[in-house]
Amino acid sequence: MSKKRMIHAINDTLDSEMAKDPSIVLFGEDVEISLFGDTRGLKEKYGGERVRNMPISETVMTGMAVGAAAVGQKVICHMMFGNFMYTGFDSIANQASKLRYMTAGQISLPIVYMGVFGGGRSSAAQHSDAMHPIFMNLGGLKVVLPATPADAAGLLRTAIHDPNPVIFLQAAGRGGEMGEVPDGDFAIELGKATKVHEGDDVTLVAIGAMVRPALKAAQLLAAEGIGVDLIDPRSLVPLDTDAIFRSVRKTGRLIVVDEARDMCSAASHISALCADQCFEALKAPIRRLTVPDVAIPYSPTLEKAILPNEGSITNAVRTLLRKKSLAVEV
Amino acid sequence: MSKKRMIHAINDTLDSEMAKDPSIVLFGEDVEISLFGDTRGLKEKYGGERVRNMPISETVMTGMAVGAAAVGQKVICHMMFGNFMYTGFDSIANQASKLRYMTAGQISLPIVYMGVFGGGRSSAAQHSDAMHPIFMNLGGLKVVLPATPADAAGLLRTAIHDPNPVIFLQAAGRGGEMGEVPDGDFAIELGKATKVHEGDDVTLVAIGAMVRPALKAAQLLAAEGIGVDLIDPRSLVPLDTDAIFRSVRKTGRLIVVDEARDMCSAASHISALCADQCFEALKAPIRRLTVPDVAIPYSPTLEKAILPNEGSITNAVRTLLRKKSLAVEV
Amino acid sequence: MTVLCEDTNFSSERLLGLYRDMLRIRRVEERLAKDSRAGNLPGPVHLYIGQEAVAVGVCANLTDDDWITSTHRGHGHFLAKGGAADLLMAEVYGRETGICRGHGGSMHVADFSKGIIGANGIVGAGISIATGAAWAAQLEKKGAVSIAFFGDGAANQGVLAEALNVATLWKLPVIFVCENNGFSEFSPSNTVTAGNIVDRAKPYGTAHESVDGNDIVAVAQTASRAIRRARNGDGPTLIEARTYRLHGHVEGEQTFLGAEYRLEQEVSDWRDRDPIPALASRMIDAGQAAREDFEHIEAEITEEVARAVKFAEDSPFPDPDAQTANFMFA
Amino acid sequence: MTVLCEDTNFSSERLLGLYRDMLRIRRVEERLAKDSRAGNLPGPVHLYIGQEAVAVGVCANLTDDDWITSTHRGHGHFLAKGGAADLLMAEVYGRETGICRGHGGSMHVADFSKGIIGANGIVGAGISIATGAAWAAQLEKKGAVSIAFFGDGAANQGVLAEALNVATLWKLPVIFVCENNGFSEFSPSNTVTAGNIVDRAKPYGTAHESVDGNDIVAVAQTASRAIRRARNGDGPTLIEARTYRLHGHVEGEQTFLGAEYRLEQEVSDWRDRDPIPALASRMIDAGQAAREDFEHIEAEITEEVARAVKFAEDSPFPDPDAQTANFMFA
Ligand SMILES: Cc1ncc(C[n+]2csc(CCOP(=O)(O)OP(=O)(O)O)c2C)c(N)n1
Ligand SMILES: Cc1ncc(C[n+]2csc(CCOP(=O)(O)OP(=O)(O)O)c2C)c(N)n1
Ligand SMILES: [Mg+2]
Ligand SMILES: [Mg+2]
Repeated sequence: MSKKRMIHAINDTLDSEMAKDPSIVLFGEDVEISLFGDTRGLKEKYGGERVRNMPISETVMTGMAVGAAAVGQKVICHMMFGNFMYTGFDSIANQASKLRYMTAGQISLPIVYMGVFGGGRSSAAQHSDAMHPIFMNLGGLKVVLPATPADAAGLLRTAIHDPNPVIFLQAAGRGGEMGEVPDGDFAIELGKATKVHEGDDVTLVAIGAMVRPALKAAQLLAAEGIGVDLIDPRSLVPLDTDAIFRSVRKTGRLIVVDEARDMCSAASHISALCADQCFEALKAPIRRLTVPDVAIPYSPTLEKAILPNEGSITNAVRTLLRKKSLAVEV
Repeated sequence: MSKKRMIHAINDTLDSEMAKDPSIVLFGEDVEISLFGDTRGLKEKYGGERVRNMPISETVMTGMAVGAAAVGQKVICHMMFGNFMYTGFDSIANQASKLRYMTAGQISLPIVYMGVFGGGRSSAAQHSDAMHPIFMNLGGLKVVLPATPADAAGLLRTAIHDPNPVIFLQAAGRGGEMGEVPDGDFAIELGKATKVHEGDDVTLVAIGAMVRPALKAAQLLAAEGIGVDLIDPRSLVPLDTDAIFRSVRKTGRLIVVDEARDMCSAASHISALCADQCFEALKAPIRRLTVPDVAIPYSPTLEKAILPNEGSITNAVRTLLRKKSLAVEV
Repeated sequence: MTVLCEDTNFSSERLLGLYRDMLRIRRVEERLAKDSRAGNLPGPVHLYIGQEAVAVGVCANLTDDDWITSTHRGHGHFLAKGGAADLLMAEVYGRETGICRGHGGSMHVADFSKGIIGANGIVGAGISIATGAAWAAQLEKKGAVSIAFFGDGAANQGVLAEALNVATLWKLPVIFVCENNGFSEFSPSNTVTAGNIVDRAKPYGTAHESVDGNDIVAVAQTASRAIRRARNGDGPTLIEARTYRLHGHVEGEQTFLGAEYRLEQEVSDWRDRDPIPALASRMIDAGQAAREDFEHIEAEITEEVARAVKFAEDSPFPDPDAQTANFMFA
Repeated sequence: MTVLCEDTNFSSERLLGLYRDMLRIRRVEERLAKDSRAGNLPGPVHLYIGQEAVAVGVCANLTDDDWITSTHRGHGHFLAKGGAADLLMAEVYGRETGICRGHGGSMHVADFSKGIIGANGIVGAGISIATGAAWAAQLEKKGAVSIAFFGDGAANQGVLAEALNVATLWKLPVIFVCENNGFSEFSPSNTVTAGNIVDRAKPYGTAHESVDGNDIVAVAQTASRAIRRARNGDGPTLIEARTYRLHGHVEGEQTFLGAEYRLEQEVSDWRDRDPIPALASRMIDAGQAAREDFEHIEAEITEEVARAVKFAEDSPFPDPDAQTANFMFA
């Protein structure tokens, strides 16, 4: 175990995997000097053919990842901010997500599209989207959102060797966060949730950057005698529905905390799954804590107000549990 | 009233609006000759400056729509197939959906991005996506999916004059379908659902091309004594939650039929809304009939099998109603 | 009596081989045209008839270790690169025995075992994919090259500019082969394409050549020079091959287009320049072949096509129960 | 004693005006640099310091009826086009009184009343938006033009090629102004940009000029020619202005970048060519102004900036309760 920032956990993982597997290549804008630090030092170690700065050309970039992966490389395509995945969207949406299926499995496509996502730092509308629901809906893409340095390392290691395209989204607010990371080459299977806090009264499913405030809320509520079962799915595709259903069947109550805009969010989908599969266990309405359906504003007062946080999470839990009668709210 | 195909209803609406309002302009690839027929004859009437063929350049095209609309035109940007909206995605996702909000409402952006969507005609993976959930999640975009020629005409008329960007998706399988269309300039407000079939046992919400098989299913089930309340929301943003909630509170049962892939679909979101807001009225799990999370296959046997249809809808209703005990299914 | 071509690479035998390869494409597609008219094909087909010299001339310089990406008009590239006629035919018929087991269809035929990354329904998409495959080839240092076939319409996608820039900077072994057939769907090139496409290489300092795309020997020689440069590490080339499609953009277009978009005279002028009879006459004139040689080839191809059709017709449609989601993830 | 410029458009008075406009940008941004260091700014800022002659030289030819689109480095364009310093300052401070009421921030400052469509966080996005605005200008026939400012890095976005093609074909009144400051983020231009950017106009037959971007008179003259052509209906121009940013890519980069990416010598050479003192010396040498003229301007600007800062500091942060979703739809 050693304590490191998430960004360093990612850097170390890229380094150790590239050292072992010469078919891993990495490219993106300024990956050599590295804006965030996650790819720093790799060019010096693995050379300019395997670690390459791209021109600002997201359209060709995402497609090059498809081409290189289709013919045998393991490709890490660093998109910097998740919003720039929109700029290079075609090859993710029309190619990467479909090529294996269209060709009846002739190929695998080991690509990791990396990017930073989410709000919280006044990066404003075009650098702050939480775009995981869009990628979930495309089919054929795995979607991974680590919440801790250890998960970032373990999930990224798996993602790199996964034979399918993986969208790997690191929360903007989490890169600098410290956490214990196991030493050595530890990997975490995709599709395995973790139970972050144990409790019997309500299930909280929190995604990515939302795990930390959800945990704080759970701890606070524990002191009030409210037991929160807090689940971090860690990957949304594949999704550990077993873990979620088990918890909801135990508690009978579900709140999903998701930094995405509300409409067709991961929170919507997890709610829908439980409204279908856990119906008879439900004691209360299923709630979503998400972001309103607007662009992310710049000013800290505005941004803070639209992102779920410890306060809004504890409130939502208290409100749900206070409901004596299940009167309809509109 | 006159009977026409949906594609002609669209063509007539474009024609009558362009005749009245000189600020309406229309562009896209081959809109002059018109692949589908929906823009045919408009160049001859309104001239080559207002109706313009674009080069195959979706990236600049979607952004040109933003620029022209931001400075005062009402822009109809014909994207041909919805999948090509992915090709020009950046300006829809990072610009059109955000520009008004980012500038604190300095401008309106009257754009209609039109395209054909969905499967059913062996157009294969890259011409058959149902991408409305992606646009719903972006925020700042209205999303409209007419199911009949009359709705296509009435909703398009409203969409053209809406001061916001609207994604107008016409189901691939529906363009050639006949229906009665009121004469004259009739408009349908966005966000108003229609009740397509009345019943007390189960609510079906069906979207776009799914309305027709859902109606057939409802009629069949009526003969068996099962009352289906069938709702076509017509627009997904804004969504007529009132109509949906009212129905679900009446029937206590909900199935959402959506041609989108399942994860983070409109079906997910509508399910989630009802699991939250109609909880105490629910008598049964909320079900989704959607498309599996794969690319749309070419071969008719494969494609038919993954799209919801009359048979799968009636089955789903029967199964839901047969459930005496609400035993958990996994 | 002079030989047709002084280049000693072009023996009679080789030229007859090229003839055969062109004729195979022609006869397969004529059959598909007939099938399309008869309503035997599940989806749309875009035929390559008239352009055969480009695919065959370029692919004559390639091995199975080289890569190609193709377009919506992709049967010709598939066959020229060594794809099997029966597997193609079965795919376009939507059968289980098709090269993509019916999942891809006409616009997605791919055979990775032959270096065929595949046809593509997204105009311009193959450009970035081929560029990525070229990066992989460069990393593998086995002298493989990658070819992007695309149309004059596709040249207006910004991805071409991005690819020329990065491929030139990185000296990637990729050849961009633009098949300028005078039309971008239904738009004459000069209405949507400014300047000469071949000149688009110049600002990047990319090697470029323009060639008569109906002269198979000229195409093969031009491609050979470009491929030699690429294999030697001297970087990419843009080739513009001027040619013509003798059929429409898509089979059956006459039934739904309101107007003619090309002159009969133009079509018949180009029919006079049909690359297949042109090669035969030139060989006969040069004494490099006799009429019987061509009759012999015709007979062989007729049989091959008949076998392919029978193979396809006798094959079952894919069984959806066995297939759905099979190829979603590796 | 010779006048600085024989062009009679450049009276002393006008030149002093240009000086003042450049100095305003400089002093506002120096203040923002200080604020950034002090941690007073909510989000990142990309400063224009050193490039002022480009924005001011181009905008000197424009009225409020003309349109500009800008970049992440957009304060200079905003101020040069007539945006108010206090509204800019308040926006970057995230205040309610900012030009976008705190919703946009540094990367999204826009003032439609002044023809400023806005800064943009997506590299290259302004190119298509300006092209669309030019289409609107052409339709309105009032002689308005549209300017897209963008960087050398942005020139590698395919959208530039798409825009050059369509703007040339349609003879749109748009001027593409590439500010080549030698860096694409942290990458020296020659490592990511093949050839000369100005040459990228040639294949389309687009007018093009290259200019010393630190010579305000040269910039103004070059822009004037291009704008005249555009107003006359003679179509677009690509201008490449060679310049340098004297600050980093983003303020504070030293604290998180692992390495230096440019030479001290290079920075100091360019500091010697600072466009602001350069204009002053030239005017003094030519006897067109006296030192006191500049001191006077300095004093005025100092006061204007102080007022702007006070305005911003005294303004409240936006009240989230009053704002959320306010600007989602018109
Ligand atoms: C991104 C995208 N935009 C539009 C289309 C529709 N489309 C299919 S083929 C075609 C014309 C292509 O022209 P060109 O590249 O010259 O190829 P050709 O058909 O002439 O072989 C168009 C517009 C598409 N398939 N993909
Ligand atoms: C689509 C997109 N890709 C990447 C970025 C990250 N980014 C911001 S500025 C920048 C460099 C831009 O270089 P240039 O266009 O030369 O402008 P300059 O910063 O030199 O003014 C990059 C890569 C972005 N904002 N948008
Ligand atoms: Mg063509
Ligand atoms: Mg630059």
